[in-house]
Amino acid sequence: MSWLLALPIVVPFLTAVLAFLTRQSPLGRWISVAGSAVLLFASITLMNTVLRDGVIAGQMGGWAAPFGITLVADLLSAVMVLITAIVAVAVSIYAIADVDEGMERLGYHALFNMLIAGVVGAFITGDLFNLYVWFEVMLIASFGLLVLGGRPEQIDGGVKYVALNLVSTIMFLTGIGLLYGMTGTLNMADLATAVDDADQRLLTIVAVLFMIAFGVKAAVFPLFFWLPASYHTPAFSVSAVFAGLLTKVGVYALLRMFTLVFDHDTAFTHTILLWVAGLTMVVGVLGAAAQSDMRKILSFHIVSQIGYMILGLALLTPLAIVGAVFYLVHHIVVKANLFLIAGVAQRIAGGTELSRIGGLYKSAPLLAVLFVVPAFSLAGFPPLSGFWAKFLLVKAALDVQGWIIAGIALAVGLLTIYSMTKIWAQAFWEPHPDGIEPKLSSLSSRDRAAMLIPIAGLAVLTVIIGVMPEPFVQFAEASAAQLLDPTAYITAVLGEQP
Amino acid sequence: MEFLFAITVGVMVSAAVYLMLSNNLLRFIFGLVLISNAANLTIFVSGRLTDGAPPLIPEGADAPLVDVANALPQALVLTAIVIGFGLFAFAIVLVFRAWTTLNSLTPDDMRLAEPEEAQK
Amino acid sequence: MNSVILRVGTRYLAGILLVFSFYMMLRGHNEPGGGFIGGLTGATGFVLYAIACGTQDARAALRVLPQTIAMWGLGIALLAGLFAALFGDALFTGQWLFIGATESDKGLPLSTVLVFDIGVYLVVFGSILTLVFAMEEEV
Amino acid sequence: MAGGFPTDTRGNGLTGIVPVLFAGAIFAYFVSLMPAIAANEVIRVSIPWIPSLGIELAFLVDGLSLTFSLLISGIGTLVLLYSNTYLAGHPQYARFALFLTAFMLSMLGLVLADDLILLFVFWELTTLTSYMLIGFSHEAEKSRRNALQALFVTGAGGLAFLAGLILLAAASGTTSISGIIAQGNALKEHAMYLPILILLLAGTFTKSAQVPFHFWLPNAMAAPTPVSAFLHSATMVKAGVYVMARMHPAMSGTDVWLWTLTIFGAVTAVFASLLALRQTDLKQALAYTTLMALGTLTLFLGQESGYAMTAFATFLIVHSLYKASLFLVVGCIDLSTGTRETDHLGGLGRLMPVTAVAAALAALSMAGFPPFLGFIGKELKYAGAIAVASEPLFVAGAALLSNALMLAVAGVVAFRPFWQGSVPSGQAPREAPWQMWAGPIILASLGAVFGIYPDLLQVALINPTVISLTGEVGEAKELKLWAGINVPLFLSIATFVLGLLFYKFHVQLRAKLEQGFQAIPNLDHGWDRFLDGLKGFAKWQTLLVQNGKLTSYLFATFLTIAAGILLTLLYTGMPMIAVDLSDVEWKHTSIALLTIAGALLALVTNSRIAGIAALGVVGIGIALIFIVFSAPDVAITQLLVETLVVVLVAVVMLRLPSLPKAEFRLGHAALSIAVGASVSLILIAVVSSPLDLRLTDYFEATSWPEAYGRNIVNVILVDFRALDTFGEIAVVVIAALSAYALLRTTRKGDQK
Repeated sequence: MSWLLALPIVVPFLTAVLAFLTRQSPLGRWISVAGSAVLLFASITLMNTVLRDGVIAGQMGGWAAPFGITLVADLLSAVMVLITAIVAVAVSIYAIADVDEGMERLGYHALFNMLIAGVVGAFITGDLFNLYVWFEVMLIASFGLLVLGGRPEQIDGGVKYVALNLVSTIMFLTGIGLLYGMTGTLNMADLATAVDDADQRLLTIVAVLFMIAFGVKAAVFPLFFWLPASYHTPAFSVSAVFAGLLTKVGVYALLRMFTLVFDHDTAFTHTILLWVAGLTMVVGVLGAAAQSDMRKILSFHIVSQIGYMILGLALLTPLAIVGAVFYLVHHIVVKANLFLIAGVAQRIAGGTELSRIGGLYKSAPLLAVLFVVPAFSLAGFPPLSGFWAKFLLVKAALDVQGWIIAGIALAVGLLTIYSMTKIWAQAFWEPHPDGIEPKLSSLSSRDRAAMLIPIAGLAVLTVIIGVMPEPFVQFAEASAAQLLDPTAYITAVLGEQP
Repeated sequence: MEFLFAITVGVMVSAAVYLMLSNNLLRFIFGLVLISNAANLTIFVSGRLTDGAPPLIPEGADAPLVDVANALPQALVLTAIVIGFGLFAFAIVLVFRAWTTLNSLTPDDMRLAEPEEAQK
Repeated sequence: MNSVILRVGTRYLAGILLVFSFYMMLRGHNEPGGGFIGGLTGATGFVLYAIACGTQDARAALRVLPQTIAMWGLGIALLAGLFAALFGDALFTGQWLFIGATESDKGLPLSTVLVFDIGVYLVVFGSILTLVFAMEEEV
Repeated sequence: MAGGFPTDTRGNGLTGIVPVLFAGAIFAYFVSLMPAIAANEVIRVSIPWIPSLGIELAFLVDGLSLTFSLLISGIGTLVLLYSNTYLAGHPQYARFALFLTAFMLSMLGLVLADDLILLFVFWELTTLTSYMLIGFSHEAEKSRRNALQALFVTGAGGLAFLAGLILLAAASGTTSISGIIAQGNALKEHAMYLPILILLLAGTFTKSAQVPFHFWLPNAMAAPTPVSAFLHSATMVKAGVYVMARMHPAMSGTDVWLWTLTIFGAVTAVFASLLALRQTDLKQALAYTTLMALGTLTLFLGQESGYAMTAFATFLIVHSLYKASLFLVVGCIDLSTGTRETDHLGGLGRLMPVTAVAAALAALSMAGFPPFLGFIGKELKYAGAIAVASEPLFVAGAALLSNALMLAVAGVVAFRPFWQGSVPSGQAPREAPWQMWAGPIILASLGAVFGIYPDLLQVALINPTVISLTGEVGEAKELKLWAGINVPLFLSIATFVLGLLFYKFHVQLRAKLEQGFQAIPNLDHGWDRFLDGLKGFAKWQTLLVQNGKLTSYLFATFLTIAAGILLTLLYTGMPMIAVDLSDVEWKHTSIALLTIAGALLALVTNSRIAGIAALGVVGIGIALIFIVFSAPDVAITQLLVETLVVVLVAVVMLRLPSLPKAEFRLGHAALSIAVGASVSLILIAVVSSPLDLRLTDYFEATSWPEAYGRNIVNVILVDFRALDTFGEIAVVVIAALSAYALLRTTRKGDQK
């Protein structure tokens, strides 16, 4: 059982080591693809086991919780690991076409797999300090990937990204120290009960500290600046994996900590989250409306969409959490895909700045189809995945008479449509300003396959979630039930409590 | 005595924040070093302070014979120091790189990723 | 720095530091020390060497790329953790072999925990040198 | 397009034919359902879709949905046939046919859906597919703008609609539409009735282009003409009308329903008729008559009487037939002559006789002359209007005015180009190929056939539809050409007289209208201003929050931290704090002071060297704290790391410019102090209560017996928490690799 939990962390690390040692040859990229495939296999097995047996926990080093480090997977963790693996497979294939040999020699594949390892570790650990460690693994790997290539705007974006994320990291570390000082434990399941004995006033303050630290990671208002400052600068595979996964780790951490540990004064903490959710949605989507570069638009939309997920957490009803979980999964697939598509647009049309490209609809209809699916899913058009995600959250808000927040969520959806059609109208419909006709056939057949297969795969997934949402909704329901009643989680980690 | 060092932490954090806000990457680095140290010290102080009793088990004994210092925060701080060093090393190289590429150490003047004309 | 004496001196000093660093690592389980402190000490030796004789010489003396050493270290540390799988234990469960153990004495302990600490040593050693060499060469 | 008809009238091969056959088969299928529906049966199929949300893939065929389905698939078939020639050889015809077919299917799904959410799915699909169709000539700026406008306006309504549907489902406890209708008056008495109504109408009014949301519809003319024909006759704009009709049994009968629909409908009908007369472009004129029809249909739905319902059902069919027909005729004229301007057209009747006949038949139906179905529709309209108990004059007046204007427009569109004036020089019009006149002729003839034999329609469609609308059998009124000498007949006569007058003086009227409308704000320009305003606001806001300056970002972040902690403190009240200074020795104080001094020196210095030295002092101070408080491993590590830090800073610093003189900033200082003070305060509060040492106790007890190590800290690192340490060394490796990569790409970059 414990190996089932350990494997999703071990596999990408082993892949990273092997890919680094073979970085001078093309073997490295195939090792990366193979490693991602094994990770996918491991995470499917993990998911199956969690579906069958409920929450599972493994004590690393064989030391009983709460003394050693516990890895634990409930449905949320399992699905996050699974979706991470899916993105990893997609991006590692895409990288064959997107990442040049210079970047490979500098260890792109190693950094990429370490990033995946950090993300998976963050999703699967049941120990707060260990969560910090995985955050750092992820963070430092993202630093490296962000500036790999060394173009000046990457450095500029990198400075802002690094500076603000370091502040968040240090806040998180400080918070862990303080929480340990109050409870004497680091195990998250143990914390869930240990916080009851702590000074509740102090606990609320520390909760806010964690909220801010995770808020930076999740890129919520008013802490998101690093994201639009940097996400449009690195290689496309990198920004795809960032866009899909990194902020979600912050959302995951919020979701985990604010259902498991910090649920003592939800009237206060979750009201703050509600405000944050509303402001994040609005500010993010307006930010997107102001942009004219495909990747910048998409970056601001990440911010806006994070607001939806926080909304689910803030409302804290079963349906709202269902919506948040559904949104989380849907958004990773869709957003990573849109960045991958932007990469293709860059390659064949010569950029991502909307005023300088065009004509993709006419001469690259396949790409147009592949764009329409995630773009209109993001905008919440049925029957694509994003519609159900939004539907669940709006319904959850209306169910608790949250008229204003429901109105905001809907209006933001409209502005999302606006941005997506802006990309569509300018990059796809409008003729190319230089009169060229961008064609997919201008790519080598290897590059074409490497880029389009992952895009098509993710698009198919989006459609499947949209057309057959029932299993996903059921899953999200089960997952929300586990989050709202953490008894099973705590029992799995600590055993039966007296 | 935890009180004393809690105040020390506060002063370090204040100085660090001010330095980080100074719009100069070198001062930012100074602030970063200070605030990392402050965070480590926070963990250490949170685990309570014990003077003169390292958490070692003497030969022949199965457990420490006296009340020794709390070992767990020490291990955490050790990990945090090393991680902090890793982050710092990258940050200083990045600052160096920013200087050689952008020829500036004032981050507010770095407008390549978010150019001003695009926002007008 | 063209002083021959300095160069010869540093060479010896580096050797001593290297030996001392192993000692620091090995004693770590029972007394202050350990892989990290050991690795840092060992790296310091080579840093001095590089400062005195140039990174070219230091790289030559090292024979292997420092980042490769670091990555091997990570691999070794991981394998130390994976070793437990052979015995059906969880990741990073310590596996011990006591050579010549008697009733009163546990003998010479060999363990995956030690292997792990060696991994830590190599990572720290390799990483610091990667960083310092590159900085020396660029700056 | 000005080059006349396509020379190759075979169309687009299989790509052209298959969709026609497909749509035809669907039409045939719905025809086969007619006997059952005529016998007042209701066919319902449902399979579970999302059981956990109670959403089903449920479809229902009754009078209302069958009427719509027949119109959609029938007109769809003819439009596809027409398009195949109209766009023969167009390089993107496959996409066109795909979108048009998808649009048709979405529309069918919409009218057949018996589940609120399923209905919304199709609702949005019609929005999406129509967006693709309106923007079909995508290389023209205008097409893109108008497509976006349609999408945005109907999309905005659609979101309100969604909220309404969610509330409706919550209020009824089911998403099944037939289930909701079966609940009778329950909905009208529900506390949420009014919000639900407003939200639903927001959706239907935008989709059905009621004033003041009407401006997108004439712009949707940017689509190729067959698309306009389809959009305006049976689909898209009728979707809103359909939903109001569908919800009629459950929601009508209240005052707000009555007045909202009546007023919006009447205003739209009159306003649109006036606008229609003003147009000189045939397509635009027709577009505004669509608005008039939609207004009229909405007006009827406001009522409850059997007359109004029968009139609704009849006019729905009448309008679809003549509107599709006329649009297709306009397409023929356009291709044939290269223009759609009334002033540049004339004398086409002899050159395009078949088209002219089709146009005439359709126009007569539109104008409401006997023996056309339009006449019956108009009679029923007046009968329905008079049946309105509350304000018959208002409703009948609005109907009279709009009908008369309609007659005039029918003349302008379908009479004048064919039978007045002569062909202007430079045009060489000829008859359209059969694929293009077949549709108009068939549709226009049906208007005459049903007019002469109204019973055909009565039994098959009108009666079942009225049952759907009222929920009761036997409410439908009889369709007949001659209803005796009664008020509607007089009104009809008045309509003819007034209408002919309007037609005769339409050129003069147009000029007057032109002046009149100058005074009314143009919502189409308003749209541009709205969009500009939105962009401007977005830019302003983004410039405010995302200004590209790291210092602002950091300031905001730290401000959030300080405000977050301090405001929370206000909310919670001060936590318990115990200050115990009894065990402080002078060495503790001096180490603390040393560290503080180092930090302050780093703060104030303008010298790089002093800064590095200050960091060194802080590092040593911290190391001393670790030594004094029994942490030898940490102390050694701290010293080694601190040395490296100082070395790295020093190495890099040599290459960097010296520090600028520090400027004092009060705001920064206040914020810094606030952050520092809050951290201190929390830390003091944390250490004020005793620490639970269970973990440490366990480590002390098991470190040697079970993990064979005497240095507890090291045992924790390599055994108890080995996974942390593994992650930690991974960070070190990655940091080294990343820094290395960063330095190496520098060199590569510099070489360029």
